[in-house]
Amino acid sequence: MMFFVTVIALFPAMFLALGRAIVGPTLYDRVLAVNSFGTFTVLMIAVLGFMTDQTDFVDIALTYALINFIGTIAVLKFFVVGDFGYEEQRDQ
Amino acid sequence: MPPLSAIVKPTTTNHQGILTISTGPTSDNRWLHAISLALTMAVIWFLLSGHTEPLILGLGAASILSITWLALRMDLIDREGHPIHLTFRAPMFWVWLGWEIVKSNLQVMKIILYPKLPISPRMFRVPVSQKTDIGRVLYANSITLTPGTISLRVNEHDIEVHALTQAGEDGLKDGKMDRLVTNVEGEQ
Amino acid sequence: MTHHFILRVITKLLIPLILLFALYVQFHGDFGPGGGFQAGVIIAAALVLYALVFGLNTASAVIKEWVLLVLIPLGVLIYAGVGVASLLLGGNYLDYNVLAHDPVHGQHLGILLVELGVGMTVAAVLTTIFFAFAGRGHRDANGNLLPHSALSDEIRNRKDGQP
Amino acid sequence: MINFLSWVLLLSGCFCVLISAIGLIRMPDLFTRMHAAGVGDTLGAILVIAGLMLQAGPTLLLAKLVLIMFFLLFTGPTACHALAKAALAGGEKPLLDDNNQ
Repeated sequence: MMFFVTVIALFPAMFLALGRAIVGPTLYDRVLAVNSFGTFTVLMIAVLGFMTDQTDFVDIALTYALINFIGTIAVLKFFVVGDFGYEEQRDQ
Repeated sequence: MPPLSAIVKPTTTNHQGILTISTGPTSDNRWLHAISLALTMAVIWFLLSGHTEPLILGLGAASILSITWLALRMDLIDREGHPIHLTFRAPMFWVWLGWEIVKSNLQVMKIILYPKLPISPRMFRVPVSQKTDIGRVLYANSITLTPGTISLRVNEHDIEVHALTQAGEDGLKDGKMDRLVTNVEGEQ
Repeated sequence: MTHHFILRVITKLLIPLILLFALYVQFHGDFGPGGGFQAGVIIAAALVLYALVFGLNTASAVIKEWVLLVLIPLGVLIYAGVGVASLLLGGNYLDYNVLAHDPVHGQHLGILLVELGVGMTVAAVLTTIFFAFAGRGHRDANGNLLPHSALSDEIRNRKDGQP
Repeated sequence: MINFLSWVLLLSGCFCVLISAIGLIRMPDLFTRMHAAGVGDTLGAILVIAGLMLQAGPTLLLAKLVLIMFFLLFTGPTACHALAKAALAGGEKPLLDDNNQ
């Protein structure tokens, strides 16, 4: 019961974050919103796992957290530097 | 079998020291750090897996050895990559930071719920007294972890901070967090 | 992004953990969700993070391209080899029961090997795709990566060229 | 008793996450939105996962939840900082109060 309530309460938050990702207005707003959406999704997956008694879901939540972080960094690097492979020279 | 230094730090002539540019300070005792990383990973492996069959344990040992090798090859293991020396002084700091996180969260939540949205965003710089990169990272991330303040740009001398309100600015400028982080970092 | 030392320190901290988690997923495929494909993807994600933060040249100096190109067919070979071995031992293709004296042990061994093959191939293929994609336009006529300095100059010029 | 505590933690965590999402919509510019997103990334995540931890009890599941929490607490601020730095480098101007510049 309590997990069900939690899942229901997480839904509007995810919709709002998604709304910010759609509205924008800048690229960075979208990345921020998608990052928040990812965090909410991690929580949602963990709670869903407890709700359905499949605690293996916790592994999936961990993976999602991981991919969320790497995705954010990748998007930022691609759009800011313009190149995935670029390495900045350290200032001497 | 090439010497270990050749495996860990390839010194090619056309890529001028590409591995040494990016990896920060080299540790004086990387082998100790490698061993302690392996032990940490063994604990985490057991916490993740919980199986005690010899097959799984053997596979775990093989995994840990190969990851340690790869991490040495990637030059990840040093005081930065595996800051085990911070753990002894850290717990009190975590507790203090947790309380700080709760307080600042409540403030920001109150601001969000106010109909008039009483924010006065500002940017300022706070000095940094840590001597190593890992200390500065700890400080900058602690600033970002407490909502109401975000670290924007970090260099050796100061951190540029974006704060939501006057209270956030004042809280940071009294320098308590800086002192505590330097304390955790210890003498280098 | 090496100048970006927050990202650098956190990445150095996280990559061993990510790899450990990937191998945990790899070897616990028969107890929970996971297995070769997922583990391969997570390993590739760790390598992609390394390449993103430390630069493609550093990453390809650590993970040589020929290693990846060996791992791809090796994984497929292991998969097919298990199938052929079970054929030779008198079962059907990929019939794990005949791999050991005891069918249960055979199942375990077969699944472990097959998943290992899948994991290898997936990790190597995804990393190769990323390296090829990230190295676009930064290779000389022979397909070798340009040295670091030339790469930086080119990007700096390109960035300056844009308003 | 544990159930009750768990209820409290989960519900207050949801409350934090919801307010964070509302702040994401309400705040006027990128940098102030980051503060709002920080609420959900820190306290929201901590509370929800703490509620789940109480339900998990002293098992290996608890260790996994601790791992998730640490992961979120390490990567959240890092991603936020990287985003802020990238936005400044990309020419975003933060909205500032007039009398404080």
